[in-house]
Amino acid sequence: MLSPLIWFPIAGALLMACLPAKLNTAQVRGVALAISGAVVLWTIGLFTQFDLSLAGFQMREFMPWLPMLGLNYDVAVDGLSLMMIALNSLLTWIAIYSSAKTTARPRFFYSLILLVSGGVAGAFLAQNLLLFFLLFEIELVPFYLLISIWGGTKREYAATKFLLYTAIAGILIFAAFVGTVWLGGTLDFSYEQALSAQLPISAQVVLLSILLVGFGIKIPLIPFHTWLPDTYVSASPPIAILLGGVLAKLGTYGIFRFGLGLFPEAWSLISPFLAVWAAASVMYGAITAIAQKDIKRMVAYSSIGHMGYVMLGGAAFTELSIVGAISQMVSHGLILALLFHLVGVVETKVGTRQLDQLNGLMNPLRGLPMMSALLVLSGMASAGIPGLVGFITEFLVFQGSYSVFPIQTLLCVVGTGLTAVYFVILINRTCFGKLDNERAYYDKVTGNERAPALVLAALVVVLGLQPNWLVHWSETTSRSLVAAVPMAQDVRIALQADLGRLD
Amino acid sequence: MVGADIFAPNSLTGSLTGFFAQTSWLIPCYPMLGAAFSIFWSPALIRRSGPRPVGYLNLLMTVVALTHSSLAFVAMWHQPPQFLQLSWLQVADLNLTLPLELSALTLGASVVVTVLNLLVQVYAIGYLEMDWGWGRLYSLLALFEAGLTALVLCDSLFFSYILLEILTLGTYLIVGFWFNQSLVVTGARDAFLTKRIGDLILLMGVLALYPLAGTWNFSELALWAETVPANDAIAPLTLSLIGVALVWGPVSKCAQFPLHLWLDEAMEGPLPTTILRNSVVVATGAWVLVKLAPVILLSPVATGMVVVIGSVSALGGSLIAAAQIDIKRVMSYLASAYMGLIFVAVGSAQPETALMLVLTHAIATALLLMAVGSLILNVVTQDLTQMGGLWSRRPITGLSFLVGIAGLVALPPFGGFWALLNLLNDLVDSGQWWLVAVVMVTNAVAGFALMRMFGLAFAGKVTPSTTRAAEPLWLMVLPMVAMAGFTLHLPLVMKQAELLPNNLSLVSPMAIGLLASSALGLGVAIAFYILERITRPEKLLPPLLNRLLAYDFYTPKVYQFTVIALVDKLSQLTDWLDIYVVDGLVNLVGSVSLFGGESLKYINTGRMQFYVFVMAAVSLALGLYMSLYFLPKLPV
Amino acid sequence: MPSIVDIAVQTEGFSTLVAAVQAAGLVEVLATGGPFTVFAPTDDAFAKLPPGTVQTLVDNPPQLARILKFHVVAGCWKKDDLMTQHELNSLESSPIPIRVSPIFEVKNATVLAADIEADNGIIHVIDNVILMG
Amino acid sequence: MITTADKQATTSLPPSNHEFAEVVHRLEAGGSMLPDNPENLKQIIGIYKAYAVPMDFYWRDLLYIAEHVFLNPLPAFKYFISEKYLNRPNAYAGDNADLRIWRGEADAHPELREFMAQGERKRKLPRLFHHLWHDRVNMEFAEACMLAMFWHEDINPTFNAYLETDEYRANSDRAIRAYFKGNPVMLGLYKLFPDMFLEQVRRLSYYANLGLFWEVMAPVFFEMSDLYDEGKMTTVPEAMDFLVNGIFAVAGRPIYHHVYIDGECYEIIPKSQGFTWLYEAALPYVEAVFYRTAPFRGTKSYNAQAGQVPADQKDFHYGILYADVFPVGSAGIPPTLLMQDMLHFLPDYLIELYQQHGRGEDDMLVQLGITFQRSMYNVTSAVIQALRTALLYPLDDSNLDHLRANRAFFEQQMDRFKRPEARLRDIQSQNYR
Repeated sequence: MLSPLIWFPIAGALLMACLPAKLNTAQVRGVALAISGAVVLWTIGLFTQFDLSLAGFQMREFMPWLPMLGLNYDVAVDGLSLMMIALNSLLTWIAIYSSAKTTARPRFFYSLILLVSGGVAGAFLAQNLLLFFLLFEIELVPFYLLISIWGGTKREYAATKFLLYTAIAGILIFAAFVGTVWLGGTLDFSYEQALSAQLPISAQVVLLSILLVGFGIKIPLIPFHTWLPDTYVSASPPIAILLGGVLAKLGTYGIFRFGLGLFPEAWSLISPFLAVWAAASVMYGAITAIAQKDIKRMVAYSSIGHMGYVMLGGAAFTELSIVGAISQMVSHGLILALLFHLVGVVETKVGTRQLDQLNGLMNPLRGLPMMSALLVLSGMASAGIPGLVGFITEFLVFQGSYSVFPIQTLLCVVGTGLTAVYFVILINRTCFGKLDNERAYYDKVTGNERAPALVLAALVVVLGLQPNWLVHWSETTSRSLVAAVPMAQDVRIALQADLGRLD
Repeated sequence: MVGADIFAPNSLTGSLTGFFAQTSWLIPCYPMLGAAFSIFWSPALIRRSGPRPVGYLNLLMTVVALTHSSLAFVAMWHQPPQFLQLSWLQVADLNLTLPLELSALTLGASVVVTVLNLLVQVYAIGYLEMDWGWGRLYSLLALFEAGLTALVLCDSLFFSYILLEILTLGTYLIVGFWFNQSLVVTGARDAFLTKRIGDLILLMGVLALYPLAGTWNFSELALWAETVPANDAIAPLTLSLIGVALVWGPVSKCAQFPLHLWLDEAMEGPLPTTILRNSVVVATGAWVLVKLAPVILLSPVATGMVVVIGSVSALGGSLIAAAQIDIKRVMSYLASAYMGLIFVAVGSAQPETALMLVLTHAIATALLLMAVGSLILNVVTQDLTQMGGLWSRRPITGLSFLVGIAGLVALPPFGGFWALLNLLNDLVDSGQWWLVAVVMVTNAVAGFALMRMFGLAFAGKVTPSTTRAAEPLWLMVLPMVAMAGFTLHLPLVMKQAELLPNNLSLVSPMAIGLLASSALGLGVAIAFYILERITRPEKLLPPLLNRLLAYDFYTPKVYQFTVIALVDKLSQLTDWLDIYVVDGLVNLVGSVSLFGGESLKYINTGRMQFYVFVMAAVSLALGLYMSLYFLPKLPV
Repeated sequence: MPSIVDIAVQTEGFSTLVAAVQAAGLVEVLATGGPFTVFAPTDDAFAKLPPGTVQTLVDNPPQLARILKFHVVAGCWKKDDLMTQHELNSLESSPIPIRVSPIFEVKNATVLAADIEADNGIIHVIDNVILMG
Repeated sequence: MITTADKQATTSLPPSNHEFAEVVHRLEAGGSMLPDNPENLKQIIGIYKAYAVPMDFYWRDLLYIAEHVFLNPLPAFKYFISEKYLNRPNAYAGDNADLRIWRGEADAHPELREFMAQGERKRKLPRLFHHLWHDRVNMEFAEACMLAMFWHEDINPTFNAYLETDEYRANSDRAIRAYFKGNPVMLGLYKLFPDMFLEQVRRLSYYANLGLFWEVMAPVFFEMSDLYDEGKMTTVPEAMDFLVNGIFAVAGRPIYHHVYIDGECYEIIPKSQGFTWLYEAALPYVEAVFYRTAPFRGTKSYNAQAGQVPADQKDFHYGILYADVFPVGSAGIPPTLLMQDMLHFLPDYLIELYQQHGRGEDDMLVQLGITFQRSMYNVTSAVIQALRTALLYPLDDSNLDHLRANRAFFEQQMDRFKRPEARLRDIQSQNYR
């Protein structure tokens, strides 16, 4: 049931690579769409098979690979993975759909995207630390190419920056994994082995910290975020969608799965740091976004802020906050993808992303009315207006975290206020105002540009009105995650003992 | 009590009308349906025909909603409130079910809302007959109708918050209706952000309240509030903080100082929406405040704040209104003023009186604004100084105007009088004399402002703008006249609804004092602007004071130099930090390139290793920092 | 001495004017009333007007009368009397600008023959039909 | 016959150094403000035709309202014009016209009848349905033009003066009493507030005024369209000259207001008042509608403190010559109603033209709006030339002072287009679509 999610896209990628060269971009794009479409359908099938009552992993698939290294092909899914898989499959399809029909070197482009999609899916399913790490690293190079070949201005710079940051992140994560296994005294990298490993808390803390920095770069959390604006802005819209919608989630997923999952005691110990860190990210991202003049950059910074909510939910690790955080990953993925797509359309039509040049796009005949309407919708969703998916997920995080970290939570609430500020700036300058008679001869928006936006918008609204369909999948998983984490004070006692033993 | 016999003979309940009560949750759905269908008339979809069908469709839906709420109202008349539960979201330990309170009060409120919507939508057909944006306008009007009816029916703080937020978005969109116009754009922005600030502070209160009270249902909150003083488990500070937080939502909704400016700017929106906004939408804040009164009254700090903010808004609002030359802005500041009085009522523990004021104010304001609209539509200006001498040719509008004034200012036997008298009596009983003064003065100044507006428009000399002025289209006159009818009959309705306490009498000192204050305000204005015996007050007042009032105490400037400046500068700062410091620290090379402005290639330069080194170092540093405490004791 | 109308009728080249005056029913006034100063457009002047102009006017006497009244001023105004005058008020009530030097002009018309005396007024012959505004 | 087009501007005047010197010289050469090229000609003639069809409804309905609906307090059906008025012979078309300008028939234009019967849905449905479906002529626009003429009180002095006379008061009094005969309520109201009713009648007089004005313009435009189709109208100046001649031909047409109450005619403004088409209708119309009107609420704030709307009516410049057409179709942009009306009746060659530019079908309203702007600059040119003919001197006048006077007149007219929002600059280029 699971392997196809990984191998079908990768096989598809190979297929794309050896498509006859005479096919034009549109046709190649069509093939890619078909493949990713199939993956989406398969994912839906997966949902039908998923057993909500099971707390642990299900549909496990195991195959020995390099046992001596403790590396095995070992995949399984739980509520957390399921959500991430769904996001990955959907956004891959969206990204391909939103890619221009005129993309240069299409076969290469689409095969890379499919490759990435498969790799990421694998990472989300991996039950083996080494396997996860490999798949995590796999997507690095394709993305480097996707950015540096099809990107916009300053793409080499951005691509390299992305490459280096992710590489560093990889190194740290690898270090942490090895450390865990090594201190655990085995050579088995399998997840449950790591789970069962009894590490002294101090060691846990160190490993967790390294892990946090590693994934923190990926998410990114401040101050490791500076690769993000450059990368997101330079990347073409579909790539930006994948980067922001899916790749960033690898970071939070990793933190939840390996940080919270493997080092619960340490987690409960340093969670106050995390909460502060999260709140700082939220505020920082929001405030910096306000100053941006380039709408794509603005959206990029908004992403930093929103990942902060996820971290807050994780830090609080109440059942509610974890469910909220997981749902927030999904909703942020959907909304960000929608925003990047719309920004992309605006840029192709109007030819600029500068706030001071954009205006009046809401005008029904000479503007981009539907895109503007959806821009308003997505902006408001991101700003957490009720009735849209952004609100309920953020609210669950807040409600879940407030009892644990009231101050940080309230700071994040302020963050949503600031989010509203910059999105209103964006909407006012872009959609409202009068058209510039010199420039307002824009092409009309094609159905191909509309469709993905409409799909995402529909999801944003439907899941906003009926959040049950979003939150229930991860409920049991969150419960078990939280159950594993002891109360902070117990940990401190244990810690004293542990340290005492050392003296 | 004749009314009781006419309404809801008990035999009926449980039967057909009972069914209507049970299905009251449908009431907000009708307008939403209309709004949804409006999409089919969006300019992108219709090319060959016009958008008007949207208007008729939504009108129909409003009629349906009105009929349903009236039937339900009849069913619930003299019945104990019933509660419906609609489960929405159940996750982890959180169970969000939407409780609806079905009572004569809530259903009566929804009848008022739907009636106003009906009239406004008819009015809009006339007022916006030249407009092509009907699709957006009517769907948004429907959204407001749905939101308002849902709000009055819903019995949960959490869902009220949700509805308020949605209405905030609605305000943004409906004020931004004429988005091609610059002031509209800024007005929409400020309205949205101001209301959002309030919403979020309210949200903080909502978050904080739940762990303590364990519920968001107003009715249960009221019960909880009674038990609180008994157990001193909760620190008064916490209660005060929560109370204060809960108050700020209503403060922004009701355009109270210091969050009042948005209402002024929202006047850029089309007038029919203004009617709705000033009469009922701002009142949503008051409604929620009333519902929250038990919780807020727990904390003297919060209560005090309510009273102070209310008084300041009442006095300041009415004074500013008296100095405006823009006819719509007179109304906007009067709305703030009357909401202020409502705040005072809540703060002095008179929720019933507050609701009564909400009702009388809504009806009278709606009428006044309809009259204003019928004026400005064909004198082609909102500038009072360019109007005059309209009475003989615009008597219907003029009369409606006068009726509106009578309904708003305390003039017996009209609604406003009884509401204010109620308020005063309680204030006197509780010996809060300075509040008595506030109410009296506000009433007098408001009377002055209104009569001044009337005088400037209808009395005096004919101006070029008013040389040619005929009553407008019947589609505007008709709702206006109907509204005037309501205003005139409101006292009877109130009597029938037993809103008027029996102890009210006209000979009590308070009644006379109140009457005197109205007479004073109106009289002075008449002397100034209708008889024109005395030179205009703006000549008598010191110019500074005059400007201070005319420009709303320069609140825009104040905002500019405080909040806005702060956020702006802060964002500039962080942006700078982000580019030059953070990025610079984390990668010096990057910073070099950003200073240099041109992009650079790391590959095949020696910088690469150095760059990696810096990266690693920083990451390590943070890792160390986070595990500093444990590092020395590592078991390795 | 003949009246304004008589002169117009007797003189060559005023047939259109005469017809118009009759159509407008102003004969009586111009024959007996007065004294008037009449700026009399020649037939050529009327001919200069685009086709249909005169026809429509003739079909609508009141309107025609109004145009004609614009050519008539109360009182006797000889060229010499007009030296100091910059404009005269016509019977139609709108003013007629007058210039005497270098050449005798009435609005945008030039006077072909000035100071033709009638017993109830003065006639100045002009080469354009003058119009209000 | 005035044919200014083939005349040469005399070279004895030094070139003008006005901002719009080029245009001034063109006018002096007997040209139009709109550059003369085949595409402009095609555009303006096509739009004249598309404009004339709804105009044929406008004038009939305006007169129907002024003469029959009169003071109906609930005129819900004022746009449901009676068959009688659809058949009412246009005074300038048909066999027994006072002056036959259009060779076509005198009753309602066939395309108009078809549209009224079937609408754009191309289905024979009850009139009420078409009305509610907004598949109809936007009569509101015509009324807005009327209101513009009505409200700008300084542009029609003679006519307005008469509206204040006792004679007018007496005339309307008779009509009002007759109309409300046996209706004590309204008669009572009339007793209480006579001025309210009187003001309504004044507005109705303007209904009649505008109706009579447009009754002329419709056949003029139809004839131009026919001439173009027959290849007899080949340049923009020719089109302008045709308008100039038209203006003169009907200048003397009486402007009046009659009301018909159960068969009897009440002359509120009798023809004998001598009000003429040129002075009491055409010129005020051009001033009120082309130049002034009132700011669209979607583009200007009425906030008194913002001061975006000038205090003096003379400073109003929001007419079609100044309007920004790009936002057409969105909220608060009244011209959309007219553009929509013309959209139904575009000749094929214009549709073809619009398909080739911009978004084709999607922004046709804007494209035809800009065409309309061009065409109205041509009409305004005709008015300017007509005034020049009436009040000043021939273009080929030998007297230099006369030419100077002409130049001064033209330049003074152009001064009104110096305002930044004026579109005279834009229409000089074909890229403005």
